[in-house]
Amino acid sequence: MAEQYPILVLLVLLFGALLVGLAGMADRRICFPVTVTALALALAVSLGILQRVINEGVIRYFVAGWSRPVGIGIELRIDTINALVLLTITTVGLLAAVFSFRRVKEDKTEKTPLFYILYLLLIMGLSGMVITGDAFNLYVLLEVSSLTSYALIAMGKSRRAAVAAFSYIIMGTIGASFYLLGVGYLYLRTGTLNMVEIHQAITGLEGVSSAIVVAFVMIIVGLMIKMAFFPLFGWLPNAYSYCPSSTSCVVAPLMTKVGVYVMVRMMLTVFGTEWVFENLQYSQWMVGMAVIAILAGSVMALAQVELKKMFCYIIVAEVGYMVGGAWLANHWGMVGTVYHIMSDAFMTLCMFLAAGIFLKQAGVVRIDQLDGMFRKMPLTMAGFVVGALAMIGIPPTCGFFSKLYLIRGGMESGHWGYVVALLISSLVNAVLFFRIFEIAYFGKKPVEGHGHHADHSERSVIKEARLSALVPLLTTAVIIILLGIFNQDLVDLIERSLKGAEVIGSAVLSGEGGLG
Amino acid sequence: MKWVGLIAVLFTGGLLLSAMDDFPKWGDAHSPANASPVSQYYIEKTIEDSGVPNMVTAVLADYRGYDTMFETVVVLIAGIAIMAILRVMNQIPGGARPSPRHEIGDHHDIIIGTTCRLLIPVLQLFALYVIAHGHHSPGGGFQGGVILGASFILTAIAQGLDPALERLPEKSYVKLAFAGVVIYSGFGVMCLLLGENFLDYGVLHVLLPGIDAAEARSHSMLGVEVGVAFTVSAIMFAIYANLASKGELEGGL
Amino acid sequence: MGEIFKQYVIDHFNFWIAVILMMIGLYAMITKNNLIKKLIGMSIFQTAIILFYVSAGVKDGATIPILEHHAVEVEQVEMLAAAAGHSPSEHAASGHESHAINPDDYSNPLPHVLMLTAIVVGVATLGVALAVSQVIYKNYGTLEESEILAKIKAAENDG
Amino acid sequence: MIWQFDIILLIFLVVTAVISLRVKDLLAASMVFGTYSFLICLLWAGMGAVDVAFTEATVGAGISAVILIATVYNTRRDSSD
Amino acid sequence: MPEVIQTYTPLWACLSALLAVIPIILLRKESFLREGATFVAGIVMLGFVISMVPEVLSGKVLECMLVQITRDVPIKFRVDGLGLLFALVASTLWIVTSLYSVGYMRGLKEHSQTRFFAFFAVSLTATMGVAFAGNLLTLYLFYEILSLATWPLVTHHQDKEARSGGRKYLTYLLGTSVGFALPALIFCYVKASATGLEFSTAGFLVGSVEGATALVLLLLFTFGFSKAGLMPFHSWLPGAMVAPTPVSALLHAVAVVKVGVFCIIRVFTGVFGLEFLKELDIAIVVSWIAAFTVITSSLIALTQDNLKRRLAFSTIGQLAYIILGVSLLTDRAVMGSMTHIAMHAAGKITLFMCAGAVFVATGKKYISEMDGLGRKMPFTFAAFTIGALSVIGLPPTGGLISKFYLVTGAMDAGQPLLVTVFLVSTLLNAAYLLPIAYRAFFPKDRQLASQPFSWKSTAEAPWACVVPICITAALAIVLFVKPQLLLKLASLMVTGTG
Repeated sequence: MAEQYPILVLLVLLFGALLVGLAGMADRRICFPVTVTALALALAVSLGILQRVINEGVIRYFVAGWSRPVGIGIELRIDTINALVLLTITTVGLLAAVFSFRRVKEDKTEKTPLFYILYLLLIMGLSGMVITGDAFNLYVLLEVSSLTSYALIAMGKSRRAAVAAFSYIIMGTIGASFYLLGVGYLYLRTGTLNMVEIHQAITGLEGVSSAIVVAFVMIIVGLMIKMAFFPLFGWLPNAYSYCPSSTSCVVAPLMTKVGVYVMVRMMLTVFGTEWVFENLQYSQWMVGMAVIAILAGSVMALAQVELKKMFCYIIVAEVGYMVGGAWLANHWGMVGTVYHIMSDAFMTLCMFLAAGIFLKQAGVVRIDQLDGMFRKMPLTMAGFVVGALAMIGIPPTCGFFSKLYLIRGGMESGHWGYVVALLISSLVNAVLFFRIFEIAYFGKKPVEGHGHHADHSERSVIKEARLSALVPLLTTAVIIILLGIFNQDLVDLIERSLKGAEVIGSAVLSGEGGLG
Repeated sequence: MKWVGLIAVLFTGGLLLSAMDDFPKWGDAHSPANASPVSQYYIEKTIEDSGVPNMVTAVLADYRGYDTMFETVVVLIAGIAIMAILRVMNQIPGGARPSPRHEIGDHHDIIIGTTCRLLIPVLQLFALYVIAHGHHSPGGGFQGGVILGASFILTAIAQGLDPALERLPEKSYVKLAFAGVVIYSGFGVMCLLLGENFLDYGVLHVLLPGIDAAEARSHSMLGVEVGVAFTVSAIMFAIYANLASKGELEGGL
Repeated sequence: MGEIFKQYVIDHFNFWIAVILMMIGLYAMITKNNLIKKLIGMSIFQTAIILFYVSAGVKDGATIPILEHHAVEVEQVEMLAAAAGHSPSEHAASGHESHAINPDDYSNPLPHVLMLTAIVVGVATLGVALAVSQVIYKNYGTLEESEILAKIKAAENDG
Repeated sequence: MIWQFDIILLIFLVVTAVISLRVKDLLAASMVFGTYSFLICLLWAGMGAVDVAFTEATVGAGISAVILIATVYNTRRDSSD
Repeated sequence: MPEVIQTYTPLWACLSALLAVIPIILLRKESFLREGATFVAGIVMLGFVISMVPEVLSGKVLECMLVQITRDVPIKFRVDGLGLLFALVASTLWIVTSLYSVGYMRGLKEHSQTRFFAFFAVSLTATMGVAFAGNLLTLYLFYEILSLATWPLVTHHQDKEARSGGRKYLTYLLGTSVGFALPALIFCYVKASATGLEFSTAGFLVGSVEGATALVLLLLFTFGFSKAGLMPFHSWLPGAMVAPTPVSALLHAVAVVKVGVFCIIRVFTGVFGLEFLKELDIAIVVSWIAAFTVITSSLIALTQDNLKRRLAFSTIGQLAYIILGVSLLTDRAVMGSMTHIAMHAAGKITLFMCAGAVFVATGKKYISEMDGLGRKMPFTFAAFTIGALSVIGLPPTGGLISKFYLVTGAMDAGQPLLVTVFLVSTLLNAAYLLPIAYRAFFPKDRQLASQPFSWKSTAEAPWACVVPICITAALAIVLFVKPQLLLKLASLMVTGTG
């Protein structure tokens, strides 16, 4: 069975969705267990995939058995980078699904099964995007995940959810179409859709083909819209803050990160880092834009009064981290980017889970409504604090190490502006989160003077979150710390793929120094 | 906004056109895309592999069947998404909703009603033909499914949404849509269970005595197309029904 | 000059039209005020991309990618012969050159397949977007972007 | 493929696209968009992409136009641009 | 290279405080048991620390690998003379402070005592972690944990003043550590990751940096560890005095600020290495910044009427002594710096606890209100006098010894101007500390002065407050009589066996 793992991840999720659709429509109670079971199975399988990749190297799975000549069928291709991202996706999916438990219980709506169907298909789409080795298949799965996320966002109760979803649809479609167009240019010039084959064809071409360059630009711009890179991020804050909590918990951590992953995949596997960094001298520009993205995201985050909006702008800044890291054109930048994809997914998940809990338990939308939260819900705040510390970059959380590697990459390649931007953004995050801590710690009406016996009294109506919300939050917090502590193992795994001679074969990323 | 848009569009267009000199001549049979081993393989080996003359169908349902499965899923998602966004679920607990029943043809033009009554069976028959004959002529699950869905939409337009929904109620079309994807992925899973890769139909010949792998592929493609047609027809109708009635599934246009 | 014009435009005029349509669609998507207009623009944009792909698969003098009947028969005769006498692998090895099917005679089927998917994706997106715009109309009573934004602003100032 | 026919089609294509975006009546815009879809489907049929043309004829000219009209019917017919 | 012993003792010393958090939270309803847990943990911790003394004295180094967190740089503990010296100071004073805080907190019926004790224990864990940190990364890790864990302590009162004090506290500490120390750390990581960033007498940066880069790096570190209160990043310290006095005492006389200077000493001795710094000839910049801080803060201290604020500025000055000492790079000056950590700790904690005791007993905060209080609280003010002598550096207190080393070290360095700085500031110290003690015993007010002293009219703070004060005052004297252990530990670091 082990050789079927790649397809099993998707099938488990697909059949979960189908089961919810066929049986869950009749009895809403089975939706949640089916969803969680499917996601847990997917998580188990993706663990199995990681295990196999570690033991055997790159997994190539030819759907329908069409393996020769490469490219007539569709290939699923998994190296350690996708295996890790896949694991991240399924884990985040499972945790956010557990968080959505109360949706079934409390929202007495007929739409619960629809929500879970879309949810499972979203995770399936994202997983499929990550493991596929075919450029067009990636587009189809991109649309699977986009359509589901449009719907999930539009399901929000807020009046503005629909408007946000509409602009997301427009921007998302432009992004996906640009990607499709880029793939079209690639296909026209290389005659294949298989990523590895495209790479071989590109390296076989003499000189720099302008069609390939245009293809690259279109694909990257399309992905930038999808990942909300700086000038193209306008759709993100509204879309992620007006959707239901259970949606934002899965969409916010995953969508942008998968976008970044696809960009990395394009740079590594499809175009090849040598081609990207040596033939195209875009590195300076892209890092410069990333610097602007980081600073702009941070500054705009400072200006927000709404919790979720603030997190959204932090995401914009974090995307800047990752894009900048990938374009540093050296080993540590790329390692940092891939590592940050994982750590940022969990940090964002932590933030949005906490925001969801605050909203549910206390109706908190704005930051200043968080007063006294440490006393009212200590466990939630504990989880939130861990996530916030990771965002700031305090060791031993994963946020520290991703910054460490990214800054190392920046220093080695001499992009000092990027280094400074990262540090400024860390400081801004520190300001942002300590503002929240302060409000949550002190409360609006401070306890004046000494001798106040408030230890066990004063339990207001706001209570600690339920178990179904706390468990994912605290698990996420633990994962954030574990990712930090075991970062070396992760980096080893990432490096294994970066050094994989088969596709990259480049001195650029193999760790023997950058391009200088 | 207009100027920003214009500049962005002109920039994009200029970028796209800038690569024209690098393109193979239009209609060049030896361009990289057309002369690639992949596309030549499709043209040369389709018959050998599955005996299906329509290469598009073969590529769609067999070589790149994985894409097509997700395409079906996309259609399913569209339907589910529209229901999730738009559907107004105002069921009165414990009782059937009081719906103003329309008589068939009620306040609709008699000429249209009659024409449709004549046209719809033909349309549906043609849809089935398109689905079934996709191996040999243009057509297949998508086209047939859309035509089938269109026949229901025609019913709804000609006679009102309620009569159409009586023929194909919401519960049924949702089930139908899911059944389509189940059929498609079910073929894939059967291949898995028989020990081959997902969607490797060739192995299914062990289930059907008296045929070889190529024929098994051909038949499986037909099965898969039927699944696609189920989903597509159901969802096309679902989209129309929801959009035409603002999600209330009553009244309609 | 004429040579360059030929090289850039005449040889690729389908691509030119595709790009022009794309620009029209994209411009409408970005600048139109009415949501339905944006969606029509989106559909035009998508069909233009499809046109681009389909153009990529065109071969001069080739026919539709459905094997002609005689070719099928030749093929089947060969296969029967193979089944009778030779092993399939032998057939594959020997029969390759003598194939009745010439790839140049048929359009490239792959872009067609890809674009079937793209059309379906397009209509799915359109459907979802239309549903969303109906919800917007229900909430705000208009489909003009500027009016919606004004109403949002007004609501924000009230609250 | 007859190139004159091709050119005429392509010109009409651009014209219908522009009209459907310029006309202020959304119902008319939807109808013209249906025409556009039909024209482009003819073009594809001419290029040998029969399956694509078939699909576009059913989906683009059929379903897309119908659901656009359904939405226009349920919302407002006039637009500012 | 010194002999290395692998042992988990430093880990246990660290964990003994951390694990105490669990019983503290579980026993929150039983206040006696809760505080008992704190004591037990403190004694256990001290036991572990003392158990390491003989081996370190014999010139060995204890190491404890925790986790290989990045390829070259692990999280590890490494106990040498300096670390052990600091750990000894911190763990001894923790016990004393725990006792004191029981009296203080109960005396004032403070709220949220469980939280207080829990975070106190966490802070101690972090302090131990800093003391035993084997490399720069570990040091930074525990440094940050300490900043965060002390924030709830600083803002304990949760009122407006605490809010602004706490905000200032975190802004300065986190701002500088993320803004300065982190880039410096990463720069080291980039330049010298092969060395594992491990502290060694030679310094792991040897040969990796030069010229202006080295100076920038040194300054980034010096200002980055702003717990040391070097100007211009000092103003969090007076601000943080809003904390309950035990916090001020332990954390702002002992743990937090001393962690700051400890880190800077580590940077000088372990990261750059004294020899390498001499070669680079850049430390003099730091010397002058420190000298400026010494004089300025002493002058500011003179003007303060709030006792705790005056002590806070005094602390800033004394911390700058330590930095000044180490930046002189001569053996005796560095030894003086290290011993001054302990000497100043003993003296200053006495002073702070006295201030707290006065507040508990009389509610007075301002020096101008303390006329004649010595008659009411003789033990407290006797201890205050001893503490003041120690901070000034007069016999019979330990302060003399470290100051002696510092001054002679400055002479060795051939910096007569800096010697003058030491001497002038000593005078200033005397000027702002001694009058307090003097007026407490000999008030200006005739009426107060003419009252005969009687034991019956004394009104000391609760015994749990007074006893620790006496202990620390005694400690200051003991350190004068028997400074050998500290000197030995400090000399291990400068003679190259550490």
